[in-house]
Order: sequence, then structure tokens, then C-alpha cells
Amino acid sequence: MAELELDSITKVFHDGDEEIVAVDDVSLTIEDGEFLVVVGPSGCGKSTTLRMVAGLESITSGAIRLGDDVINDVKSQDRDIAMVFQSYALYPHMTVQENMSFGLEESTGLSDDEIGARVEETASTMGIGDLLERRPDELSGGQQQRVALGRSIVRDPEVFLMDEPLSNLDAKLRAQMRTELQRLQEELDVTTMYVTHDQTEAMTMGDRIAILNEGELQQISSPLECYHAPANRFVADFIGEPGMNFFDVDREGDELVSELFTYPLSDWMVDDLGDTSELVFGIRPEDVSLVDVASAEHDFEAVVEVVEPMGDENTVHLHFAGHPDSSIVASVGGLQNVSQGEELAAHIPEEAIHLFDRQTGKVLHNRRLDSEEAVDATL
Amino acid sequence: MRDIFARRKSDDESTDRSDETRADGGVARAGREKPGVVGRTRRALDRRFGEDFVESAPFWFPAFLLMALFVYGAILWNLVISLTDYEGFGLAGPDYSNLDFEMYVRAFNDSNVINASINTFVLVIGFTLTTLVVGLLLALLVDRGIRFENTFRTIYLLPMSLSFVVTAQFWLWMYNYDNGVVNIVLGTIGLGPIDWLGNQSIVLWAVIFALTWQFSGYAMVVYLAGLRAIPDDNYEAAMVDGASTVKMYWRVIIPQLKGATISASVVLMVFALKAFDFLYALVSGYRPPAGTDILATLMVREAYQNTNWAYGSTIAIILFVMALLIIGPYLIYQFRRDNL
Amino acid sequence: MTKPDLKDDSNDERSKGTADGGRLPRLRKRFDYHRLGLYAVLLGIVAFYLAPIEAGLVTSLKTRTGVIETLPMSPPIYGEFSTASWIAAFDTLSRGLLNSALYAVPATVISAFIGSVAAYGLTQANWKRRYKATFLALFVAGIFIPYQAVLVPVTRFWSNYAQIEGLLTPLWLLGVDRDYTDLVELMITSIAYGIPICTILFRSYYKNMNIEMIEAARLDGASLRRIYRRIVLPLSTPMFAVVLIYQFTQIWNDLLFALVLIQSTSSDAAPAVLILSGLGVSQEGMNFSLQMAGALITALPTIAVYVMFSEEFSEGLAT
Amino acid sequence: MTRNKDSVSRRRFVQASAAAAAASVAGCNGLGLDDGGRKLNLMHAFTGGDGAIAAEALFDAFREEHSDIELDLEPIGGGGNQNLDTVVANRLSNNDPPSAFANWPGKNLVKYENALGDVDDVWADNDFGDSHVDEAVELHKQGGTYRATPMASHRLNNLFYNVEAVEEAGVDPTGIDGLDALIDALDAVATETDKTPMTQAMNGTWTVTQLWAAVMQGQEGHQAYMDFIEGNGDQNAVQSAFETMAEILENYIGDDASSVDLTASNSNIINGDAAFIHQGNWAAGAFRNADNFNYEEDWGAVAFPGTENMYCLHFNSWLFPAQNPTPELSKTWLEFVGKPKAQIAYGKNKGAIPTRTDVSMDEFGPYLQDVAEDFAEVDNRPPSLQHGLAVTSDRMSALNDAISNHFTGPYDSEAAAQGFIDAV
Repeated sequence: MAELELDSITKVFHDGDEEIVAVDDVSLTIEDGEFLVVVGPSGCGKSTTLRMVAGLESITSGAIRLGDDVINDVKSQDRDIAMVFQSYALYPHMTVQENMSFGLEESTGLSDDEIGARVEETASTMGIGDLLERRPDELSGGQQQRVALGRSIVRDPEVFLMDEPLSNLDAKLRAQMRTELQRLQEELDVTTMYVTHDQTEAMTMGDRIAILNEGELQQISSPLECYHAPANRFVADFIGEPGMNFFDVDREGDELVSELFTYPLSDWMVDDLGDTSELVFGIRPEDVSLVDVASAEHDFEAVVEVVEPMGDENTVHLHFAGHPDSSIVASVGGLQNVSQGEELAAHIPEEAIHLFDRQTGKVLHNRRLDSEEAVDATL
Repeated sequence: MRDIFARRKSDDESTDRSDETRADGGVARAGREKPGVVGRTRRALDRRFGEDFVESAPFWFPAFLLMALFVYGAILWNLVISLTDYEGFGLAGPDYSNLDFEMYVRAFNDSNVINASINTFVLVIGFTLTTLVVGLLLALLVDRGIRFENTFRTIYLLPMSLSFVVTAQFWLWMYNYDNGVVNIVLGTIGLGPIDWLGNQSIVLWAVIFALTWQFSGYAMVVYLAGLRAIPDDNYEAAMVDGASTVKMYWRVIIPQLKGATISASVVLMVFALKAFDFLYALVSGYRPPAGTDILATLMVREAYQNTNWAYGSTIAIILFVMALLIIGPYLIYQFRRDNL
Repeated sequence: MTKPDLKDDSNDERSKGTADGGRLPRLRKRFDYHRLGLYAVLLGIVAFYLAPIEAGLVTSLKTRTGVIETLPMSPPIYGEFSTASWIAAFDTLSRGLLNSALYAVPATVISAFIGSVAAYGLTQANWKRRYKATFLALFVAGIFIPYQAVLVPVTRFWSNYAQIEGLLTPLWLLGVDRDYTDLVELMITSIAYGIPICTILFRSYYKNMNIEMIEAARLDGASLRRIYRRIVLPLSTPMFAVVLIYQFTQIWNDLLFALVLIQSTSSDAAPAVLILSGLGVSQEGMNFSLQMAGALITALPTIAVYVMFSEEFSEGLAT
Repeated sequence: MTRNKDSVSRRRFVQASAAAAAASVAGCNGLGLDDGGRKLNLMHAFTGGDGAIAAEALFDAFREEHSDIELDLEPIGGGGNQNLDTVVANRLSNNDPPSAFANWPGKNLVKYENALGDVDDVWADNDFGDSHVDEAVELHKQGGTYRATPMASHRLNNLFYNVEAVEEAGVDPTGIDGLDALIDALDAVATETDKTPMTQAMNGTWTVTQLWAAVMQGQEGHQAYMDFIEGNGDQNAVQSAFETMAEILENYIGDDASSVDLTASNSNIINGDAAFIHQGNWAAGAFRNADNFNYEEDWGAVAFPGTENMYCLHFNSWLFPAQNPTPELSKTWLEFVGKPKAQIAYGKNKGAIPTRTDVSMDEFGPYLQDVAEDFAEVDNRPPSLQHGLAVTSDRMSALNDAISNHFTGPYDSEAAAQGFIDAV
């Protein structure tokens, strides 16, 4: 087991005369035994990063260290890294047994008996002990997924890499495998780098998550931190479903002014903002509460457009009164009765707002976490 | 699928950046592979041509070398020989010291070459068109959900498995003046007999007919593959729109067979350029029946029978250029469609 | 080139008895007379495609007078039946059949193998597109060049620069005729000119192979060579069938290289097509019965291969 | 280029060492060691029918005399020596010449310039110069040196006929004394019988060129023909010969002529399907080998109309390649073919007369005896056009191109004549 360190790695692809920077100066460290989820929209460079770690792509600049060794120029087959692919990439002409033995045969000097024993042991841990003689095309998708995992685990590698391994499963199986993967990873305690575009997987599985966009690392921290204290507007937008509401605002003294509303700030807020006056105002839908009439200074009149009942909660799409083109989303309890066309007020608590620099996207102020109860109380 | 196309930058910017990171990563690079000559060359090659250029070389290089020597090296050598005056028995070999275009001048003034070029052109165009049309009709017939489709297809394609030499023998007999099937069949409807292989003005078409017999099955297979790639709903939509069968094929289906037509045409044209085997076997000699002399036969006759090596090479180059005129656009077409 | 998807389609949907007429069910139900006409046309075309072969077959089984006196397509049932032509043709050609097999089989196997390895290497190489395209274009063009353009250099190469007769001394010591030098030259030539098509055929197959699977094997610790040996080669079996059949037919059937490298039909090493090209045209005159028997004997191996593997054959063509 | 010399010696070294190795392994030297244990490699085109029979008789006679020499025979079929020439040309180009090959002497030697060796000693040692006909002496020399020895001679200006057919038409072949008379005779056959008046193998061009030479000689005379082959041809004469020929080919040779080859045309005479044929007298070999088809009873021969006083000359000779793989054996062979035993064995079976003047014609049968008599009596012995003696192979090829392009039907006499004049 070892620590995996990415030190300012960059990947440039060439397409004709054009250079495409797929991964741009990404540095991060995965602690020994840590489960890091790399997440980002498609095309953000997450898979390329993973493939550079695997040795399947060359590194344009920067260094990758495994333990104390730089592995930039170590061939894939010598890196002692196992990878689970989106397509599972099982060898179709081999039985499950052979699929799982292959890596051990190629990368270790173990005897056939030892290999057999290890394969059987791993297979039974994975619950595929009775499938050993079957070929991949005789297996269900979930079983193939297990075999692919088993094939990686049996090698007992330094690092696990997983490239969207669950995306080919149906929703239910995916949820089930998510938990199982977490359990396995904890048991095995192997450094793991897990790539996904699915934020649910990112939030639920990782010890930490790394968020990439356009090849650049946006933030790396625990899931909750990413959620509540995003480093920039992109992270705030990307994490969370439904996504954060954003409004362009200008700060005028101790007020935030947009064409939709004017939002007075308390003194403790003003201090955080420094000189920047062009801002983006952000508020998560669950932090918006709906009240009958605008009674406080952070209440704004709004009209309900659509209500999407989800059972435990309702997602409510509204627009500010007098601004039919505007839009704000609120998540409210499933039992709160809201109907289309209803005129009411949206309460946007000051404790819960995020403010970003409109130019750089960087966060200037994140919500206060200790005011959680206060928010709830207003409901 | 990889998600790589993240961001486009202008050249300048990215160069700056990589320099920058290189400076940053100085410590990290200390542990890398020692930059020996081999390593440097390898890295330079990989950087120039793409990743894995060197690593994959042991696999593709032997094939590439054999092909480079036997195909492209030989063509270049042939070009050089065509610039010499090499003829007769090569005890002295070609004299490479004195290269000129004399042979080309001779070729362009040689009525045999002009004649053979015209015949080649007629053969290539006539053969390709008839074969495509016949192949398309066969494909449309076979694609109509018939029973025993495999059997029909196998039979139509059967001649394709035969050697040109075998085909020539069969058609020599088919075209026989007194006893050939063709004349006997025509005789039953009161036509002929026709001297298919002896009459200069029709012999080329007789050859085209025989070659069509051999290759239309091929065109059929290519068109079938093309037809099968057309989604069923295209047929259904056309029928819902009330188009007649003929109109549906003409307006909806056939236009979608462009790709198949291009692939098949190129292959057929090149087959026609190579029809030497057939014509040789027809007479079992280097001079094909009058009226069918094509560049392929003329080249072999000049070189191997008349030992005019340089002149033969010159004709070969003319033939090669004709082939290039067909292959070149095809390759560009394939490149544009991302098939290369 | 067109993608080969003939096989799947025809097996699954059509020929396995879609009694309701496959793609155009409505048409079928509406036009049953047309259906009848369709089969009549199809059978007529069958007659056209089989006529030369049928005429050849019956002619080969007739006496020389029978050939002249009976209709060319009528079977030899009125006493003009004779197997003499087959016996004579086989006598003349048996040597050639053996020679053809001697070079066509190894040349087929070797060029297919080289093509497969090369295509594998190309698939692995993650090259810049423009180089890759150029490289592939060279291979594709290599399929299509008229061999006339290399004929003179190839003959000069073998006769003046690559004299392999000495290298084969052990063969001569075993009593093999020296004419077989030419056959070895022919074999190597056939291999070299078979490489472009073999490579491209395999490439079209490997291109559709799951790249992640290869990468998985890499990460499993296998070298490129081991990956080929243990993953790619076993998975190439269907394509090997296609390439071997196609290449074998091509090499067996080719006359041009045999003609310029072996030259004489009387050479001990003359392949079947070369002997066939001169068969029956002697001072004896055209003996069509003999020629037809010879043509059929020469064609027999390729016809047999074709009929047995017609699916693979058409797949090879359509690729 | 010196490289070729190197490669020649390299090849020969390789061969020699391989042979030496073979000999030492075999542990004996009974392999005919004169030329490093190699066989006498002979290439020829005497395949099928009378050619094969004559060749077999020839080789048997040689084996009788030289039982220690092993023969490695390479017969190469195909009309007019075409395929043989090609194979020989390639073997020579590839520095892999045969021991000797059958071919025509005369101008035909030009294309083998520098590729043929010196056999002056063969001629001198055996007094071939004295024992052979005069024409043979000059025609076998190139650059003042003998390059080949002759084996037999055919006559080219013949008109053969089927006796029954001409009788049915009421034609007396011996009375046909010119081209006009020939056309009358052909016309008589056409009107009086259902036979083809003249059978002509039109599936190749060589028979047409050959016929033209005969018509030229018969209609325009010996001198006009000689002028033509020397390059001073009179265009009118050439064209006039073509016009006459066009009249024959258009009207009297049958509809299927273009698919008829030499053997089929011979068969037409034998079967009685045709009345006349113009051919070299190898046709007589084919007639003789046919069952129940006898000279003067069933078939006859006259000189081609108008050429009664000529013997259009053809030689079957054996050429001696330079860089000879087996110089000693090859010379033994060339000596052999120039001697009576070989000339009788071959000639009587092939329908050719000896090139020696001292051979008894007893064994040759009545037809060839008549030919030999004619040979001795005629005033002129012009060299054959299509069979190598009169023009180089390049020119012959050009002549055949002209025939192929203009005179295989439709018949364009003017263009063909122009082509011929340009060719020589």
C-alpha cells in the first residue's frame, strides 16, 4: 500500500496543429488507504488523469509518485496498479477463473496452486465462487461487474483505479454496488482513485472528492466540505441536486443589488467581501424557505411556476414577483402544500448564502455552518 | 470513451505553460529515465509521431518494411528503370548513369500505347459500370426477404472464387464460334453466330461481359452490406409516405448506397486494371485477341517478350498513374470520413 | 470500406425463416404474383451464373467427338461419356496442384500472421492522426497497386540481388529440383504483396475490439507481446478464418507473379494456374474437354474452400 | 555496372559449391562431372503432335550416343515460339541461361547479341561449313562468329490441299500459277462445294504475316520481297499484296477463322472441311501423323502460287548462350544436332529436310524427298519473314502489331501496308 501523489501533472493532446490541454497542472495526494473520488462533467480530464496514473497515457509534464518512486516512465504493466473499467473489459475467451488468474500469472511468479487458491478465496469474498467456470457472456451485468472487481482485488495491488465502474448498471444495482464497494475498500484498505461523473457516487463513497473542470483541479476536500464550502462557483454549481441558485449582484455599500432584488447585508458579512463589488449570489434550494407573505428583510415575493413532488420533499420552481423571466428553485418538505400560480414569499436566510467573485468565480463567502438550526426553525 | 477534449489554447499560451511546469517539476524529473541517446531518440520519435510509436514498432515494423521494399521501393526502382534505356538481356543491367524521359516520349507517340490506353479506359469504365449495375440489381433482389437467400447469394458469388485463368478457359468455351453456349443460345432465337473473340469491335465487350459474370457477385455483397446498414424505418417511412416501390428505391435507398458504390467501384476498377491474367489465359500468350490489348498486357509483352525492360517499366508507370488517379481520391474520401 | 455486417443480419433475421418476408412484409402480402416472378428471376440468374461451369463440367466428361457433336450444355448421356480428359488433365496438373499448395498454404499463413501482428501493433499505437492516416493510406494503396508497376524490379531483385539458391542448398541435397528456388521466390513475393490486404482486414477487426480490455491486460502486467499471444490472438480466430480463406484464394489464383517468376509451364515448380494457362493449347489444338477438366481441377480447391466458408469469404470481400 | 559480373560469378560460385557439396555427399563422381555435375538443360518448343514425336526421336538418338549425359528438358508450348522466346529471354536476363535452346538463326540472333557464346570450334572441328547448305553458314554467324548450329529446314511457301475437296470443286492445284489463279480456284471451291476454300488460323497474327510474305513473293516476285526485308520496300507492292490477301481473307477463310489455331486449321484439311491451306511444311508432319491420310492420295502440296522457283527458307537451329552453365555439354549437343543422325531422327518426324547436303533422303518418305529436290533446284531461297531469318525480332513484333491493329478484320490494306513499311 502506498501514497499516490500527482505533482503538477499536465496532459496536452495534439489535434493537427491545435493543442488541447486535457489536464492542466493538477496536483493532489491520495493518502495510503484513502478513497478519493474524482468527479467532474464529461470532458473535464478526470479519465485522462486516471489513465495517466495507470500509465495508459503519457504525461506531458509533472510527476506521478507512488510511495517514494516517480512512476512517470514505468510501463503500465510494471506499475502494480489495478483498474476497473467502465466496460468491465473482461477477456471474453476466458472463464472467470482464467480472467482472475491472468493478472497473477503475468505479474507475479506465484505457482499455479497459489494462484488458484488466491483466486478462489477472492471469488468467494466477492460472492462469485460458483461462477468460476463460466465465461463472461454467460454472466449478468452485475456478475460481470463483480468479476471485474474481483480480478483487480485478487492482484492485491498498490492502487486501485476505477473508471466509472458502476455506470453500466441499473439504478438499483448501482446503489447496492456502491455500498459494497465502500465496504470492500474499507476492508482492503487500498489506496483508491475512483472516477465518476455521478455526484451521488462522489458524495456517498469518497473519503475526499476531487472536482475537476476543464482540466483544472477546482477543489479537493471531504464531500460535505465541497457541498457546504465550495471553493468556487463551479463546485457550488456542480455539487448538489437540484443545483444552487445563482444571481448576479452588485454590492452597493451594505446591500447586494440585482434587478430582481435588493439584499441587505449584516456587518459580519460585509467584512468577508473586501473590495469586490461584482458578485454572484448563491443559495441552495433547500436553504430557501417559502412563507405566505414577505415579512422579513430577506423575504422576497415570488410566484410558483411548477411543483415537482418527490415524496420526501417538493422541488418548487418560482419566479420573483414582477419578473416572469427570473427563476429560483426551492426544496421544501414533502408535506408543505404549494400549488402552481400561488403568490408567496421566498425567505433567503443570510446565514446560508454564498458569494462569489463574478470575474474569477472564486468564493468570497460561504454559508455559516453553525446556523443550520436557525434555518430549520424558520420553516 | 475518454473525455479528453477539455480546452483549446493557442499555441503560444500552451508552450509557455509547459515551459513553466517543466521548471516547476524539476525535482520530480530527477528520478526519471536517464536521458541516454536511445531514450532521447525514442522520446523524440514518440513526440513526433505519437505515443507508443516506438513500443509498438516491433509489431508493425516487419510488415511495414516488407511492404515498403516490395511495394514502394519497387515502384521507385521501376520509375528509375523507366528513365534508363534498359533493354535486351540484362547481362549489363540498366545503366543508371544516364536518365532521361526518352521512353515516355516514345510511349506517348506509340500507337500501341495509345490504343492500349483507350482499351484500358473502356474496359475499366465499361466493366465497372456494368458490374455495379448488375451487382446492385442482384443485391436489391436478394434483399427482398427471400427464402434460401444464402443459397442464392452463394451461387451468385461463386465465380468470384475462381482464378482469372479458370474463368478465361470457361468463357473461351462459352464464346466458341461453332459449339459455344452463347452462340447456341442466340441461335435458338435466330441470332448469330457471332465471332465474339475474333471480331475486333465486340471482343472487348465480350471480355467485359465475362468479367462481369465473375465480379458482379462481389458488387452484390458490397451493396448488400450497404443495404443492411439502412435502418428499416427508412423503408417504412417511405411506404407510409405512399412512395411506390421503384420510387422508394430510387429516391430513398439508392442514394444511401453512395459509400458502398465508391468502395466497390475502386476495387472493381483496380481489378480491371489487373485483367492481365484473364487476357493472357484467353490466348495462352502475351498478345491478347486483337482489340483487347490493355496497358497491363502491353507492359508484360514489351518487358518480358520483347525484353524492352525500360519501355515496359514506362508503361507500368503509366498504368500506375492511372491506378493512382483512382486510389488517390478514394484515400482522401476515406480520410475525410475518418476511416483512416 | 464498408463494415462487414452481412453475417449477423442474414443469419439472425432473414434466412432463419422469417416466413413473413423480412424487411418488407407488407409488400409481400400485397404482391404475391410479384413474389413468384421474383423467384423466377432469381432462378434465371442462377442459371446464368452456373451456365459456364455446367457447360465446362459436361464438356470435360465428353470424348473429343462428343464435344463437337453434342450441345455444349447437354450432359454426356449418349455414349460420348469419357473420363479421359479428367485423367489426362489430372496427370498434367497434379504436379502443379502440389506446387500451388506448397507455396500458397505457407504464403497464406505467413502473410495472415504478419498482417495480424502488424494490425495489432497499429491498433496499439496511439499516433498522431496525420501520421497514422498516412501510414494506413500506404497500406490501403498497397492493396490496390497494379502489380505491373513492380514486376520488372521484382524479377531483377530475385535474379540479380537476392539469389537464394545457395541458401536452399540443403533442399537440393535432399534431391529437390533446383526449379524450386523459383517457388520459394514466388512464396516470399506472395507474402509481401499479401501483407497490405491482410493488415487492413485485421485492422478493421481490431479497431472494433474493446480497447479497455487490452488496457486491462496491460495493467494486469502483460507485455505487448503477451497481450497479443494471450488475448488478441485467441480472439482473432474469426478474422483469421476470413483472411486465410481470402488470401488462399488470391494466392492460389494469381497468374502474373507465377508467370514471371516461374516462367515455364515445364518447370518442375510450375503452379497449377500456370500449367492450366497453357493447357490444351498445343500442337494438338484446342482440346476443350481437356481444358475444361483442367479448369475444374484447378478451381476445385478454391471452390471447395468457398462453398465451405462462403460466409467468411463474403465478409472478407465486403470489408 | 560491375555488380552484375559479380553476381554472375557469385551465382556460379554458389552453384559450383552446391554441386561440389552434392557430389561429396553422394560420395561419388558419377554425376557427369564435365560441367560440375550439371545436366544438359535444353529448352525448346517442340510440344504436342509431330513436334513432340520428333523431339523424342531426337533426344533418344542423343541418349544412344551419349548415355553418360543427363538431359534436363524444358519444352515450352505456344505458337510461333512466343512463349519459348519469353522464357529464354528471362532466363538470359536473369543470368540463368539454359545449356542451349532451339530457335531461329539469321536476324533473329540480333536480339541475343552479347548473350550468345562462340561455337566456332564446333563448326571447325566438324567441317560443318562444308557439309551444310551455303545459306546456313552465313545465317548462323553473328559478328563473324558462329553462335549456333542448324538441325533442320522447313519450307514456308507451300500450298497444301485436300485431294478430295479440290477434285469435288474441279480444281487442279498444280495448274494454279499465280494469285489470280488461286482466287479463281478458291472461288470454285466456294461455289462448287460446301467446304471452306482456304483454312487460315487467324487466332494469332503470325499466320497472317506469314501468308503475306508468301503473297508478296508470289505476286510481286523475289526481288520485291527482298527489297522489302532490306528496308527498301515499295509501298505499292506491299499494299497490293495486302489487297490480294484482303480479298482472300474476306471471302474464303470461313466465319470462324479468328478462333481457329494452327492445329485446328490442319485438322480442317485432314477432315476434309477445307480445301487449301498455306503453311510451312510442318503441316506435312501433322498430315503424316493423321490416320488414313496419305500424301498424294488424300493430300497434296504445291509451291505457293507464283513462288514455284523459290524455297522460302526456315531453319531449326540450336543457339549457344554465353555464360553457359555447361559449355562442354552444350557443345557436344550442338555438334550432335549438326550431324546426320540427329537431322534424320528429327527431320523425318517433323516434316523437315536436313540442312546438310550429304544426308541420304531414303528415310524421309516421298513428300520430303520432293521438298529436298525442290530445295536443290530453285533459283532463290529467300529468308522467312515470320520465322526469324529476315528481320529482327523487334521488327517482327512491329509487323505483327500492324497486322493486329489493321488486318484482323476489318482489313485495312492501306494502313497495314503503311505499318509494314514503317516497321522495317
